[in-house]
Amino acid sequence: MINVVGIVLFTLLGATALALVRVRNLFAVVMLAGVYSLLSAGLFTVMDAVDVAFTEAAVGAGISTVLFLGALALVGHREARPGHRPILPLVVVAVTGATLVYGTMDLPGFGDPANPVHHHVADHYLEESSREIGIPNVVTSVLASYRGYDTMGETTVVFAAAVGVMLLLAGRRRTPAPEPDEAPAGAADR
Amino acid sequence: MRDDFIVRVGARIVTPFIVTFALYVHFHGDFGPGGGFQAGVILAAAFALLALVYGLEAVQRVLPPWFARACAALGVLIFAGVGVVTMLLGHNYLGYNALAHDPKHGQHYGILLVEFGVLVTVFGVMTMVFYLFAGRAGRDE
Amino acid sequence: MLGLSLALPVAGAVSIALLRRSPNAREAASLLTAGALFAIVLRIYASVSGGGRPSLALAEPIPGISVTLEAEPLGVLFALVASFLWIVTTMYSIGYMRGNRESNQTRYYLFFAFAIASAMGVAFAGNLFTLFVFYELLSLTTFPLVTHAGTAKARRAGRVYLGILLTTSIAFLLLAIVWTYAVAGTLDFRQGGILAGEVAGAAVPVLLGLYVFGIGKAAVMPLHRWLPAAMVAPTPVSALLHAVAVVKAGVFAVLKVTVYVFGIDFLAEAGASAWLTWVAAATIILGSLVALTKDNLKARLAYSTVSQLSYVVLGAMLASTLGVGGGGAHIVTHAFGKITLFFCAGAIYVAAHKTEVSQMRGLGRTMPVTMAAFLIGALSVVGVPPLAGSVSKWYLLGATLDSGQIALAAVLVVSTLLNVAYLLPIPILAFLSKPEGETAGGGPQGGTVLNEAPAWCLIALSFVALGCIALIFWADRAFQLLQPIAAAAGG
Amino acid sequence: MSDHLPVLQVLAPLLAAPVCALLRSARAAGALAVLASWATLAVALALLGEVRAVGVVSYAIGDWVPPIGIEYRVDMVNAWVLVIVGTIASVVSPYMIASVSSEVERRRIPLFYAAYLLCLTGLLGIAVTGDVFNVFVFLEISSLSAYALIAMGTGRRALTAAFRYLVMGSVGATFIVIGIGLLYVMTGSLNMADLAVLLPEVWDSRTVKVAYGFLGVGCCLKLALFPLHLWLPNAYAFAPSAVTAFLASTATKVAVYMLLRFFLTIFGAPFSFGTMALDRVLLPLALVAIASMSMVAVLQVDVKRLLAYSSVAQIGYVVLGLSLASVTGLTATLLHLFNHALMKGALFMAMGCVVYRIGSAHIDAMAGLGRRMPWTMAAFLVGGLSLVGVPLTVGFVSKWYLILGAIERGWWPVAVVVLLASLLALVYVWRVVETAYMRPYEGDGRAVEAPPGLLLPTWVLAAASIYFGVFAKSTVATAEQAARVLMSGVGS
Repeated sequence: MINVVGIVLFTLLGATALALVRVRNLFAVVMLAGVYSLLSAGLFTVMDAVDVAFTEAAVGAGISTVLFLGALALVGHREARPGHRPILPLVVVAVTGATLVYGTMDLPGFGDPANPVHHHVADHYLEESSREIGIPNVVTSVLASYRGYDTMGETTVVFAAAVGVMLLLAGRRRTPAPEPDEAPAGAADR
Repeated sequence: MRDDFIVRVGARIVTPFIVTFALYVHFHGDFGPGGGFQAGVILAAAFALLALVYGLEAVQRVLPPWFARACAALGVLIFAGVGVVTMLLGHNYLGYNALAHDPKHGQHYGILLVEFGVLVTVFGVMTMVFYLFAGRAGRDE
Repeated sequence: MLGLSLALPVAGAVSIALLRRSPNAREAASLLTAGALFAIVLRIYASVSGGGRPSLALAEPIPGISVTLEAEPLGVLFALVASFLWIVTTMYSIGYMRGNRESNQTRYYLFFAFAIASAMGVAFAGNLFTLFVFYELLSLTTFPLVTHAGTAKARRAGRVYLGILLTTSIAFLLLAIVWTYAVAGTLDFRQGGILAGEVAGAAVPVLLGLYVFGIGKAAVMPLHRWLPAAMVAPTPVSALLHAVAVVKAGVFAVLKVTVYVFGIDFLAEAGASAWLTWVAAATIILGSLVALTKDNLKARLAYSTVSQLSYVVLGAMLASTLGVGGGGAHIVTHAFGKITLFFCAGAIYVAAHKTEVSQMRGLGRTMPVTMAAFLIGALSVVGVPPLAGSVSKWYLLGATLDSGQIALAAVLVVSTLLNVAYLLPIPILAFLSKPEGETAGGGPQGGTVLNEAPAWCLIALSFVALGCIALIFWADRAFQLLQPIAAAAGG
Repeated sequence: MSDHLPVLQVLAPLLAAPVCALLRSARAAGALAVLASWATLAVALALLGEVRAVGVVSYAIGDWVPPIGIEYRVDMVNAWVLVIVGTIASVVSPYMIASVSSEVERRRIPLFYAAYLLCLTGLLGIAVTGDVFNVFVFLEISSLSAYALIAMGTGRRALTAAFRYLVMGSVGATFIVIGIGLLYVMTGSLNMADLAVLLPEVWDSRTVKVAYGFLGVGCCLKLALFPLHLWLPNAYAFAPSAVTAFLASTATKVAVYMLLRFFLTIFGAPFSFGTMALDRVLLPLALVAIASMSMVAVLQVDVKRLLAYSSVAQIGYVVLGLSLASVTGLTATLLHLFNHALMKGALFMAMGCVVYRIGSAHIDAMAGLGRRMPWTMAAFLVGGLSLVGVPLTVGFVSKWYLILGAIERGWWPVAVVVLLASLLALVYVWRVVETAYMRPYEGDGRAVEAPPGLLLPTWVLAAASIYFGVFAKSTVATAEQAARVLMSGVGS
């Protein structure tokens, strides 16, 4: 049963990804991206990674879509046709994909209890978490305590992103005077 | 959208629930899926919804941009600050056991505090970024 | 002492920079430093000729490889020549630079002093690395001098100058040094060399070739182009390049590498230098032939230098006591001969603004002192006894015969004839033919006005001309000084 | 507090960054940035001292014993990298105060410092950690802030350059995280030392080899190894001067460190040079990078771009040292990380002085600056000579070990390529030097000596690139020890 759901979700995911690449209307792209996130969230749920699914849904399908729409309001709805044929990127993507597939062939089977991921440190987390930390959700105890420092790093990543956006957008007011964008671009850049 | 009665009322009704849900997600993180990150996003989404419906100015009167910016920075400081406190208490960085006599309590406080830091930052950042995009769009058109 | 020999010119340079507002004080400082430096080098000479080997470690940039100064006979000889000729060249410069109203005189004296400091470093280098460091510094500090004029032509010449010197030194010399270090584990100059037993077979001639061509300052063909190009420089700079420091540093480095890195015995055994003797021989002949075709006096002298330098290289490559001694002596004698010629060329330019050989008819009447000095210098370079040049040439000739290389001896003889052909016509033209513009049949015009160069120039050039004569008494001394190094090597 | 040195290393800039973002005053933010940078250097030096004294320093964050928790683990290698980053940060940050005021809008300056501090945090975090996922987290911090910093350059092209860097950088980061993920799947561990123990058991699996490839490509994108360098020239050319100087001297260096860590500590030299033939893969790339990028640099008319291409070529030297697969080669690599940071920092900062005064880095604009801005151009000359590898400069020292390493392996052509490329360096440096010193000044009198706030930091690096060229004993000794640690696998 789970396999069937998984296969359906994956198929939809693939179709959405292809559509994302093909569609030129950015509005549709944003919507499709939201769909993509939602589908991934579904997949994560199927894989029993509810925390990840939750985050994906909230961020990927939720706030990102709003922000994308905000950006669309600035840049318009249609993507300009790329000036060149994307042969090289296609080759790169194909090679990368093939390599990944090749690499996964030696992967331990999904959900196999003998996997290294389920032992080593994971054993410790599962067995000792309630004693050492005392909260039922092991995911939280890993994220906030065992590997809390990573979470702090991620918080800083989010903050860094905000600093970047603020630097770029804050206060760069457009003057009604003739745009210096096109005309002396070269001269201004020197 | 501002003039649409149904949307206005709808938003008004939904918002408290969203905020409550966010808080639930935050505090329930110890037991089920969720935590500061998701809560921050949901909280920010509440304000985004309000801004879409009632206009940016109205929301910014309640939640000024400088406040969002301050939140973004303060959250990081809260998180990192917890680590500094544990260090000052003689433990290693982020060694929550230092926060209380009973290690379990210490861990609990620590997790609560740092998750709060995450919430504050994520909420501040998301709101701030939304403000910036929305604000610019408003100016351009 | 050794440290002082480096510090003094640098201090001189600093005081020159500080005194830039007052030309007189600046030049006085320059002269004073030069004099003091010579005194110091004399004391080092005294200590070395007494068998001492003073040394001084300055720094150790890379573990196992240090910047170390050490005085040994060959180096002292070079230092003596360079520091003595610095005094004379400074005197000459004062006359020349003022007489020509050159701009940027402070920069000129400043870098001149730096160049001398570098030359001292080359002379007293205690190991290959130190030699390399100061060799490169010498290239860099002489660059502003070569391009002194600042014109497009000077810039081009500067590019050739620095281009060839740095290219060869980085591409060949540095490679050779690293190679040496990789096989020998040291870069120290040692009596008898450090490479014996460490390399063998075809690697030896290749490595030696890297050294000889890597030391571009020795101007072995086909890497000689920088020397004629650098002729755009003011004449005292040419003197510095040709006689005092630069090319001499080159051939000196070749000698040092031969003696202290390979060791004469090792080289002779390996027969690694045979092919290079022929390169040197070719340079000797070709340089002279090209000199014959040049009408521009300085260009002719430049090619003469190219040819003469290879005498020293030839001496080194013969890998015998006599060869090395003769090469060392030739550094000294050629320095005096060539500096005389250059001083004269400069004096002619300052006083009469003539640069071409064909313009010098009858110049002996208006500039008798200069042309007399030129004659002496020319004879010395040709090697006419009893002038200084004859001594070193004699040793070199002996060395070729000693090693049974009749053909090489023939090269030296032919070259001497060529020297005569391209040098002697100039004084002959100056003294025996009539000045331009004078009608062939016209009698003596009574008052031929003397038109000599500024006094400073005259003093300097007479001084070195006399040196060419006096040196005959000293040349043997130089050879004696060099005996121990070659002798200890068992040659 | 000395027990906490490893974490303090990151904490100083990390705490200062949000504070900067809260501040309104540009001056206060600048002062804080400088203080944090200096604190960074102080901690880095203390750490280096401690590593020298006691060997590996390990710090368990959150009191969780590794591999349960995240470990900070400092040995000779990263202590060295931390000192490099700290040195550059503490020199560039005062320079930033003087230069940024002319390039960035005043209201944005506190945020600018926040971004700078975040970038510093990220770089230090990558270098200090002993946990592979933590590497990725801090890589993100440094990358995001670096994109923003580059976009702050004047002119629209800074934006496109930053965007391009963002795309390529994100691809690189994704590759790295895929690699990390695969390693985790195969071993169940994220701790580097732990991984080094666990990996030999699964060396034969395709997954590990693919992980190796992904990590390698990801790192090479970040360190701009030819032909993955395309983002770099424009990013360096259009970023604000201080940012260019900072990133050119630190970001690629840390990426190289990351590569060394992944390949030599986690996978180990036997696997890298044996099974994966890393040396044979990297050698041609390094040689082509050195030769072709030096040639491209010769053709540039914008001096900042020229220096940027030269940086790509210099990265070739660094990678070449690695591909020599010997202690000598790695010594050269590690030395060059430091030495190149010094000289390229000095060069970019000197160019920053020029841009500050005349608003252009075009080579024709340099005419006559040798007289108009003597100190600036003298610093450029020093840095340039070092780039060429003239003896008694730092450039010579690293080149020496590189050539020695090549000869030790009997790779003569490699030695020759290195030497010939130095000549190309001579050509492109000398073009600028000659223009500055030999051509007359033609400008409108704006070109006067740069203010001391810019000049002093520039000269600190210029002087350092001579000092450590003359007294290279300590740097060589440190680099050599670090190289031994790398060759022997996990430091002990």
